Amino acid sequence: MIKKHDICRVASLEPLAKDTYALTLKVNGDMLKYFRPGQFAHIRLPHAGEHLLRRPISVNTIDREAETMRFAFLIQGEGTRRLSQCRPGDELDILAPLGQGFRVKESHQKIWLVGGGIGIAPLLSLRDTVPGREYTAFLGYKSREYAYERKEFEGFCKAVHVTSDDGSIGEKNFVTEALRRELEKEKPDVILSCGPLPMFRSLKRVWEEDGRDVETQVSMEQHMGCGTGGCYTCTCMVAGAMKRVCMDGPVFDIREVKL
Amino acid sequence: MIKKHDICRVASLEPLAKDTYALTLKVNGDMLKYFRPGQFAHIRLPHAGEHLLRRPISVNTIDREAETMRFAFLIQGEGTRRLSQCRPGDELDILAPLGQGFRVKESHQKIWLVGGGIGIAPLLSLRDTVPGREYTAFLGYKSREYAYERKEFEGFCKAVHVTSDDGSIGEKNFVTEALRRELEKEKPDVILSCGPLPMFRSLKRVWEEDGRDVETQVSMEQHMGCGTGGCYTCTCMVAGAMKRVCMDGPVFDIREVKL
Amino acid sequence: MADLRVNIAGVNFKNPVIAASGTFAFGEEYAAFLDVSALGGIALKALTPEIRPGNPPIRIAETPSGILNSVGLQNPGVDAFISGILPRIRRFDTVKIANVAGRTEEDYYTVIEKLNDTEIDMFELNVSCPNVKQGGVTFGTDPNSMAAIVAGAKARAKKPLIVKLTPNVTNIALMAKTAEDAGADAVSLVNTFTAMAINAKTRRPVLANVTGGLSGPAIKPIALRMVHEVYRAVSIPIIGMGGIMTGEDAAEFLLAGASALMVGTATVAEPDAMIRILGELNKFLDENSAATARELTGALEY
Amino acid sequence: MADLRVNIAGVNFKNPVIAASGTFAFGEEYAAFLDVSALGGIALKALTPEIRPGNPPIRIAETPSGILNSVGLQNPGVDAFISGILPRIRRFDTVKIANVAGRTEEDYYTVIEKLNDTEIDMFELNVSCPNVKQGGVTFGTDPNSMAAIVAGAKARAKKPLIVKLTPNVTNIALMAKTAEDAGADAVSLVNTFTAMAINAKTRRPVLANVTGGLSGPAIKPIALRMVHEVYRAVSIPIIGMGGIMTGEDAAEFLLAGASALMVGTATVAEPDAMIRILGELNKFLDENSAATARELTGALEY
Ligand SMILES: Cc1cc2nc3c(=O)[nH]c(=O)nc-3n(C[C@H](O)[C@H](O)[C@H](O)COP(=O)(O)OP(=O)(O)OC[C@H]3O[C@@H](n4cnc5c(N)ncnc54)[C@H](O)[C@@H]3O)c2cc1C
Ligand SMILES: Cc1cc2nc3c(=O)[nH]c(=O)nc-3n(C[C@H](O)[C@H](O)[C@H](O)COP(=O)(O)OP(=O)(O)OC[C@H]3O[C@@H](n4cnc5c(N)ncnc54)[C@H](O)[C@@H]3O)c2cc1C
Ligand SMILES: Cc1cc2nc3c(=O)[nH]c(=O)nc-3n(C[C@H](O)[C@H](O)[C@H](O)COP(=O)(O)O)c2cc1C
Ligand SMILES: Cc1cc2nc3c(=O)[nH]c(=O)nc-3n(C[C@H](O)[C@H](O)[C@H](O)COP(=O)(O)O)c2cc1C
Ligand code: FES
Ligand code: FES
Repeated sequence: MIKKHDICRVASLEPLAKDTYALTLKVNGDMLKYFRPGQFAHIRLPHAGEHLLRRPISVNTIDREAETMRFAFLIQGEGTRRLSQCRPGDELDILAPLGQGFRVKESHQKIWLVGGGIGIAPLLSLRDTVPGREYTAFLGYKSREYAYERKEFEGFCKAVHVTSDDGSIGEKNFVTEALRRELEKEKPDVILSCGPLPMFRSLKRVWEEDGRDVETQVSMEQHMGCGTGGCYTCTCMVAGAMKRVCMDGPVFDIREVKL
Repeated sequence: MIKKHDICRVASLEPLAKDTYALTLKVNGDMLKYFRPGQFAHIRLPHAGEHLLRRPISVNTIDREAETMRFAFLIQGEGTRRLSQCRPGDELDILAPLGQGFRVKESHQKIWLVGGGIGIAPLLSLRDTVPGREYTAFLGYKSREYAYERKEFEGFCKAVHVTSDDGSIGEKNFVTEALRRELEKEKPDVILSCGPLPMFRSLKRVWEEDGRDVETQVSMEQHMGCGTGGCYTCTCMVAGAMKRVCMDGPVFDIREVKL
Repeated sequence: MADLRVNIAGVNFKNPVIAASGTFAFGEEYAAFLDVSALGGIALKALTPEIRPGNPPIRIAETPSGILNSVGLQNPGVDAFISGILPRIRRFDTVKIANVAGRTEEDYYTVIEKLNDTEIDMFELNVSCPNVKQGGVTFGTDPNSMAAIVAGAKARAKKPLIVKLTPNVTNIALMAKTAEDAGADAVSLVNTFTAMAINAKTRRPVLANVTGGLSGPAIKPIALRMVHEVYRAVSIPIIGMGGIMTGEDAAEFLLAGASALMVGTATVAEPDAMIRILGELNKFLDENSAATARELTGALEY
Repeated sequence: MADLRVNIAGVNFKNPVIAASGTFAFGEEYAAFLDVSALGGIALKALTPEIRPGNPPIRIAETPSGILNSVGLQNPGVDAFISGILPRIRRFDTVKIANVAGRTEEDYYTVIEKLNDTEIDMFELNVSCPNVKQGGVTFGTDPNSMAAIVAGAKARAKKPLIVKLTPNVTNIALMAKTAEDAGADAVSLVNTFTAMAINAKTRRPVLANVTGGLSGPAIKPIALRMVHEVYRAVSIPIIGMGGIMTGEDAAEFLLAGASALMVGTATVAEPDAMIRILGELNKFLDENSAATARELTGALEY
């Protein structure tokens, strides 16, 4: 049996931007061996006490040599607040890697990454797992204070388009409008995207209008129980059937998933 | 309003004996000002989470100058286990001092202290609060490994009689039998006692047979809710009425309390 | 600073936070920890015609996010209350609610009649205590008994009558409607859930009484659902409770349909919890642009 | 190493730990986390005659020491189960219990009849799901409907019939006795408590379905009390559940009267929880000099 459930030690916790943190865990080899970009970990809270549910957090980067997994997260409520208080040496109970992740094929040479807010985080894992492709990134931030990891994308992408809601970093625009502009010029082999639902709805419009032939994969969020396919609480409608985000997703084809 | 509810910082936590720890808290002046021996603190667990109830722990020693209160406790379950993991600098939410404590009068010049197991702890607070009396201590331990604070009693008592269940420290005897032997020789002005219920039952027999005229006060334990007199869950029968251990006690007269 | 005032059955409360019966004794003990007059009201410990010793200890147990109690209505009796305690708690400037209990219908009526001409502001008919073998809870689980005792109490009461409902029923909306139809001026819910804790090592129940009443955050989701159901079934005001520990919990009960709140277990855990909850509720209203606590009542959108 | 074997209605279980319906899907998903054949049994996800999409999301919420779910019986339908899933889970050497659900009595009978000649070992009649608007829970709250559907199911079932009871009733002992008298071979309890969570800031229920079912340690004290009450009322075996997270919790349910246990929420929190619980139960029995799990059943002293 692959060891997907383990107690992992916190290697570091650093602030990345306003309310945004990077958590690095020392993990076991099994967790990295079959890891695919877009997969997530299901993290039990420290001193969980009355909090029974884990919190799903996408893998941000991995380091197979150092045997670490890094997560980037935004404080939303009690769970992410507690994670932001971890200290090196603390132990966390995690399930990883979970889900199917992005389905990157040989034919996907020109890959466009479209991320919004904390949804940018999982896209960085492409760098560590699928090197040697031609990447372009579209990163949408709320504002400069919330911007994180832009440098990392610049490190492996041919071009990085940054937008923000208030223009305090990059151009003042929706990230999907920046995408539209580039789609009008050329088409990638695949678009991989992660972000909030309203962004996906805009993305779908842009895709319908300017990218119908481009395979587009979106990574969905849903409130989760088990994370392992057992409880059927994390569903979304995909091609007319209720699918589990944790097991059948979180990545679905934009043509099939109901947004 | 006297500040009886406060967040206090852990000054130190040291092992005293097997499963037995001393916890020293830095407390506010109000908590010490009106402190009487035999009173207790009601301690919220660290990371209390699903644990709603505080744990009552008697005050072991106080230091008015350093503004500290010390507690000695034995690991019984989850609550005391967590307290044993406190580290200096941690914060604890406490209510103190609670209860009536021992009623020491001017006429009580010759005071005999009778303690069993972890019940020995509150008796040491007499040293810090009612100095200048003639003290004799009877300390009953389970065995040498569980023995703690004997030295401290030797420091302020005229005589210290130590017993243990297995004879590994002091004489192999019930502490109440050591008391009986001394009572046959002389009588104190008052006996102050704390220990488990079976010890109190023996104490009562000894008192009936050899000490009927000696005022004897016993400090009772009961499972508690509020600790502040509001919930009436901590009762014991005293002189035919249901009294609250937290507020009317924990110390009661051996003539009145139903053991 | 939102307007926190509420009115229940004609009685004005300076705010909606009321001490739940049985967790605040008669209020006196708490003067050392908080300004009792800052509370909306206090529901006093249950009163019966005669002195009652209650159940034997152990009477309390800790459960995950909850507590079990089996106090069993220990109280000094209504006469001793009137002569000994009431004069001392007169000084608290807050709504005083007498929690009325007993074994028989007559017991309830006796307590009400004795308190009718005192400065007690309201009655809370405790037909829901799970810790007494006879009486009490049966009135609260059977619609016919409920109708009879509420009508009887209403006919005698010279103050507004709140009926406190038990959650240990199949259909709490039906029980609330029954109370309303029989003349209740308000309902309060929930009382505790009958439950038990077992010490596996000793193979014995933790409580001497075997079963007790479960309260605290553990039951909050069920209590919220019940308040919501009752809100849709009756038009008299609802006092909601069950695991309120924070101002946000309080807001949830208002949204579900409560006009005021009672706080029990939180006080057991932290003597001055109600003052903290009041502050948090105030802050919550301000931050969520609500000018009054009243406007939250039943404002759940769905 | 205590003897963990138990027998329920003639079916042998290698140990008393059974996956609770709806929390372990059809078992397959868990092969990555534990040896499914090490479990006493698995209660499969509820099956209805037709495919059902279930309720819209959000379907889960966290509450203090509990969780709320409103899955609403999503399942592929009994035919797709028989042809597609059953052949794949054949390999698990453990007792397979089909959880039978539906809107009408006929729905239940259809599912039973279709499964009668498969390798399913037992039926669990789910008359207690709080997440479906019609059917389901009404059978479980009304004694007459309960008697009718249990008798009907029993007449058709070729395998032992467990009836799963809802805790949302005034008198669960009465419902258990009704099931026993109508022919049930065993009862399992408790299903979830109807409950709700509110997001005070958005003023909306957290669950799209408004209400959901509460499970987990929060309800353990009520579940234990109910198992204890049912144990005194019936003579058929009881499968106990509600918040079992540790081996000691499991022992408490046995002492209260259960012959076997189901574990749901613990698996949601930790996929391999049942294996841990089994180990802890074994250790508990050894340390407390019990040679068998069976001898704990109903051994509460009081
Ligand atoms: C597959 C997946 C990957 C994710 N990756 C990341 C990531 O890399 N970085 C990041 O910051 N966030 C990520 N999220 C969102 C993250 O899980 C939530 O922000 C987090 O669970 C909120 O928990 P909380 O206790 O802080 O907030 P609260 O709002 O207090 O949470 C209450 C409950 O709601 C659930 N919940 C609330 N918001 C969400 C949400 N958006 N999605 C799922 N459950 C939610 C929580 O899990 C919890 O059970 C991801 C979500 C999913 C489903
Ligand atoms: C007035 C008073 C003074 C005390 N002073 C001391 C002291 O100085 N040192 C010390 O070691 N212990 C003392 N105790 C006992 C101490 O409170 C318990 O050992 C402790 O509460 C056990 O908690 P736990 O979580 O470790 O054990 P668990 O057994 O897991 O506790 C479960 C529950 O039972 C309650 N409980 C269990 N045993 C007792 C008990 N004996 N008395 C009251 N409640 C209990 C706990 O508070 C908790 O609510 C005192 C008790 C009282 C009433
Ligand atoms: C220790 C204790 C004693 C109680 N005594 C009474 C009582 O005498 N009368 C009554 O109506 N309710 C009594 N209750 C129930 C509470 O008033 C309240 O209904 C219940 O605890 C739920 O609220 P909570 O979760 O805020 O505690 C008691 C509760 C506790 C915890
Ligand atoms: C996500 C989820 C889905 C459930 N689905 C079902 C179901 O389909 N059929 C059923 O009889 N019970 C269902 N239940 C109830 C459980 O089987 C069990 O009765 C309940 O959760 C109490 O046990 P627990 O506290 O161990 O979870 C479900 C529970 C959960 C948490
Ligand atoms: S979270 Fe349980 S099936 Fe997805
Ligand atoms: S513990 Fe509440 S009255 Fe004593």
